[in-house]
Amino acid sequence: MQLDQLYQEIILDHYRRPKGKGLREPYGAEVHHVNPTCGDEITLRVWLVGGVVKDISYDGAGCSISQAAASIMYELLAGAQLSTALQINEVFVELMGSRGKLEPDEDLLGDGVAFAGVSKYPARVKCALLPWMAFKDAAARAAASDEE
Amino acid sequence: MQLDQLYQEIILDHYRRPKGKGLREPYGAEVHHVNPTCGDEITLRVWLVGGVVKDISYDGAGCSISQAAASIMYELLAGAQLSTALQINEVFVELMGSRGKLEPDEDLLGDGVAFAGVSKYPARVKCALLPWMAFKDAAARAAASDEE
Amino acid sequence: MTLTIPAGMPQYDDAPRFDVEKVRADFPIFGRAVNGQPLVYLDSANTSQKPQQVIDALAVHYALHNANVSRSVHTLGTEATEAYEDARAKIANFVGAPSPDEIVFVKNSSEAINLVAYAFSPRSEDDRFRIGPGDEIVISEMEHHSNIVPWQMLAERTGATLRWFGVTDQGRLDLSNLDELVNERTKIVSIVHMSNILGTVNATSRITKRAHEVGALMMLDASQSVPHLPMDVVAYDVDFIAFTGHKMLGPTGIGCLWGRGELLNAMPPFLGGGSMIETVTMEKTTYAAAPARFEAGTPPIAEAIALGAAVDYLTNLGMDAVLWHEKELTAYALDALVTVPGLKIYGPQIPVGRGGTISFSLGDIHPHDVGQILDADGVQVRVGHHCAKPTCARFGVPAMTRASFYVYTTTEEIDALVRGLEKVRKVFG
Amino acid sequence: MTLTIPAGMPQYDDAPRFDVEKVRADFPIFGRAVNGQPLVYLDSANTSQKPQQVIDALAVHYALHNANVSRSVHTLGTEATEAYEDARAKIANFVGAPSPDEIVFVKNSSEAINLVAYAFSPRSEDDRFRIGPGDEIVISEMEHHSNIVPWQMLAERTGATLRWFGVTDQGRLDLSNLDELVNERTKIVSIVHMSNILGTVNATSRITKRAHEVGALMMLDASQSVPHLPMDVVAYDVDFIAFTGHKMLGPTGIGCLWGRGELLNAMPPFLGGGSMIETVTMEKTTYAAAPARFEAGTPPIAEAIALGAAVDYLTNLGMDAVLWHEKELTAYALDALVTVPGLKIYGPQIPVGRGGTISFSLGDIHPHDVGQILDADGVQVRVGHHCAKPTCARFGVPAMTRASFYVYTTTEEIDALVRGLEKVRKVFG
Ligand SMILES: Cc1ncc(COP(=O)(O)O)c(C=O)c1O
Ligand SMILES: Cc1ncc(COP(=O)(O)O)c(C=O)c1O
Repeated sequence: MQLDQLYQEIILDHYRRPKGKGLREPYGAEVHHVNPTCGDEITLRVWLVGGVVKDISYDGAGCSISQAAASIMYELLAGAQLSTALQINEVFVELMGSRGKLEPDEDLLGDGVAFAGVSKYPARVKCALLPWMAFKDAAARAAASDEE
Repeated sequence: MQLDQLYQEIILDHYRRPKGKGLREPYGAEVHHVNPTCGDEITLRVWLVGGVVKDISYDGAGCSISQAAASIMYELLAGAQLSTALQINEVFVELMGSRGKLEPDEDLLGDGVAFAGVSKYPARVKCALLPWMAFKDAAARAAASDEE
Repeated sequence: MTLTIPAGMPQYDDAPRFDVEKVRADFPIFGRAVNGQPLVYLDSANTSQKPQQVIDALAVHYALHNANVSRSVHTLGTEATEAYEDARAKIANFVGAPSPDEIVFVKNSSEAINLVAYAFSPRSEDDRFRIGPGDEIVISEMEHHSNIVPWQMLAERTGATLRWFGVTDQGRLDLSNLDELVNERTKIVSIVHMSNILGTVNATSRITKRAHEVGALMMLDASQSVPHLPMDVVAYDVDFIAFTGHKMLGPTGIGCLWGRGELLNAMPPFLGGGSMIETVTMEKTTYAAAPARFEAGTPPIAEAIALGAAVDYLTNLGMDAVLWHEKELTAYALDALVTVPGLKIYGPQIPVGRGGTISFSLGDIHPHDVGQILDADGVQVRVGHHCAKPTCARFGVPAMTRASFYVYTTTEEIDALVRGLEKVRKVFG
Repeated sequence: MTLTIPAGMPQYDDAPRFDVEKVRADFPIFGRAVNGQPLVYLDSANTSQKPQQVIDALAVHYALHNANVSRSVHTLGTEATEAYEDARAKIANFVGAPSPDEIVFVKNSSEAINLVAYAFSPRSEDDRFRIGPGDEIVISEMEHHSNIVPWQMLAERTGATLRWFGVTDQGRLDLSNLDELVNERTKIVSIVHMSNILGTVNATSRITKRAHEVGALMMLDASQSVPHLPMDVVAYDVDFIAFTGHKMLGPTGIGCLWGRGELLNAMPPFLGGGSMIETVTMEKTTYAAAPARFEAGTPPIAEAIALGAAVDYLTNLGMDAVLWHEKELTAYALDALVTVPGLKIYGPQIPVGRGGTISFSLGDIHPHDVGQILDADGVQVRVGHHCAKPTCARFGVPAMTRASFYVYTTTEEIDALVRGLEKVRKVFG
């Protein structure tokens, strides 16, 4: 196993200095997701205004991979159009299912390309997906109440 | 496998011309026993008077081994003292558990010695024991109401 | 009787085939003798023999990849988890399940049926699983005990009524009262797909249609059909099927429940424990989605992987070829058995709408005695009530003798059976 | 800390021993590498590795003696039935059961516990198993989910109340409120014998005494103790124990419930189906005596036989020797782990009243990350909640890292763990 494929510098940086962490107001929807096999948890809030992701705020307990995934997700999706955010979400999920066989799209994923290595470790894919799945869920709920 | 150890002439004779078969009155207790693995059944009645087994009558569906066992049992136990009958019963049960390693007591068991061969076939031991177990059960119940 | 097929229908030569001698070479047990005779194994409806490929799958797993699943980040655990989930996907594919998540690993068919029966209760939040006095459960008179007792127990627990289809003299389901039997009060219909005693393969579409018409669920006990014919749960349009590893070249200790995903996720958990939870506090537990919800504790890991290998083996042969192989054997055997004086077959007498499982009596000779004499010649048949006492009762006998075939069975083995039966007649005639 | 034993007590040199290198040679998996490193398997509390003897028992059974049990008169069926029942007798003997009929084969520990939980109902004819609102069930805060969820489900079904012992800071059961907690309303007390997360071996006699005093039944979840120490159900004076094959050198797909014969026969059936019946009509079924009553359908035949081989293997080593081997390893590991800066052990810190299962945290580093770095060096530990979320919650952490030992574990492997932890600190420090 090449550990450095998994624990790339980018990932460790985001883990040590997570972006956007902490629960903030206002928000349109809050969700709580759990990884039942390891017990990791995330609480995540999404604030949508007129189809724009105004804020994503989150807190929880998790390993370096899930923490870094949340931080990178915040960087990529906060401030984006919801449709773009969901598209990036989809591309990220696809990357995580690729078992290291997909060339990641740096334009779309930014620092997220560092996760290409994670996709080779099936046991860790769920860690990386935890915040992204929570976002998808929260965004759908927030969209339902986004009035504009 | 030596089939002729299992299907000795004595056994086949008793099977073809069973002694004492049919349900008769009077009787002190009636029991119904089943071999759950193969579905064989026996209904058996015991008539006890003053500690003597006056009659054993029986009917049921079963293979040659269980039918012959009932017939031989009738010959040996009907008319005997209950205590003797139970003693013979015990010796027969012991023989059936012997896996062919016991020299059977001809004085006590009469034609029953033919069953030494059956004890080598674990799957058939239950067949041979069906009527003997039914007798033990019925005798205990009949004894409870044997007023003398 | 010989099997003639009208022109225009697929002929035997068009049928997919495999080389039975090559198949037999994969099964180490055929190298052994029984009572000094070559083994003639005619008891596959009871349990099948195992090819070396399946035995090796077990041995290799334990020797090189053994670990618990779904719980570890370590390499062994990851290997074991992937192999376990790959097996689930293979098996899903084998029965045409739309998603691997619709396959629940259980210990045998019996557990699968019990799992569904225990999902019904008076407290159910989902109307489809709410049951009580006045509600009805429908089975048939040709069921294996494993598709009778769980429903009797459910009826007893809840006050619901158990009802059943009768069986015709030809050994077919009597559907004449279908519309009355399956009605607005019916909650579930659970029917054997292929009878383990009569060999009948039941045509299910009328029953399924009627069940769904009245809003009842439809389950097939496919323990005897999944091993022997191509199964497609979507085409059959049923809600649940149960099947069992050991009858389809796989190991003991594993069976499967397939259920429509939406239904499985509407069902309450059955066994509680590790791996079926989402989160646990001392006060309250929330449950994982199916299939995990129904897989409490350490599952049959090696068994699932080996069942995957068995499914590979069958897929390689082709289930169409398996079906044809057994159809030919059945036609041959029916022809051969009627030549034995005093022999009476229970169940369909023609090789149509039936599988390669034939039960019979031989005059008044008790099946135990038949089986014993055959065993002396190495011929292994099952005798007794075959866990289907009501079917025996329907035909007025306490027990039957049964010969059953599988991918490795040959016509020579059927000849050996017929020769053995002649010997039985001599000893007991 | 080193283990010192007062003079007059048995000294280490008196202790029964075995040659761990010879033991390792029996386990083929130690021939493989993980990530280019020798395999260091420290996850035996999750599942144990298997000796060649057990793998061979499976392979030989399938290759030569495979048949269904209890149903055939044929030779293969007789061989399989005898091997299956012999295994039951061996296992009964291994735990000191007075009769083989007191061993019920199930699929894992979880099923065994559920089986007992489902025996309780408001409809029970036997007072001991009748339960409803006002009645109480007692467990503890250090249980595996498999000894929590079945009782929560029972409480929910019946309106009974679930109560539990707390856990002290040292990771021991808090018995200070024993007399209040276990009282006239208590129907059953079910307690883990050895914790799979803290390693604690619970002293059970005070609890058992109190349970019986108030007329409650007493069950031990012995999943982690039967593999690691001599068990005698009569000496422990309990009513039920549950244990599981895969943690004691045996295969997956099999576990055992031991229960007092009289109790088992007072319990209603759980799963309905073939082989658990006495007689069946469509209207009514009567049930066989235990253990058959609880073994519906085809049981894990090969698995039982292989578990018998595992028990032979352990008996050959001697369970006293197994206990001492693990005591020495535990003492060594506790000494070694406290040298790692930032490492905190959960559970007893001394090698007394505990087994060879040690859970810990390493500063703020998440167990997932600890496990991953260790895996890169071939060291396999478990990380997560260990199916004991309430215990994690009790100690204020969502997850722990756990190393656990067995008969094949060496002190060199513990050294490899400690080296690996240094590396973890470097990457995440
Ligand atoms: C203490 C304890 N109880 C119960 C279980 C459940 O055993 P199984 O997974 O074999 O059902 C385990 C292991 O997973 C355990 O460690
Ligand atoms: C038709 C049918 N249903 C159910 C079963 C039960 O399967 P198992 O014994 O694997 O639970 C069997 C076989 O025994 C069967 O033939």
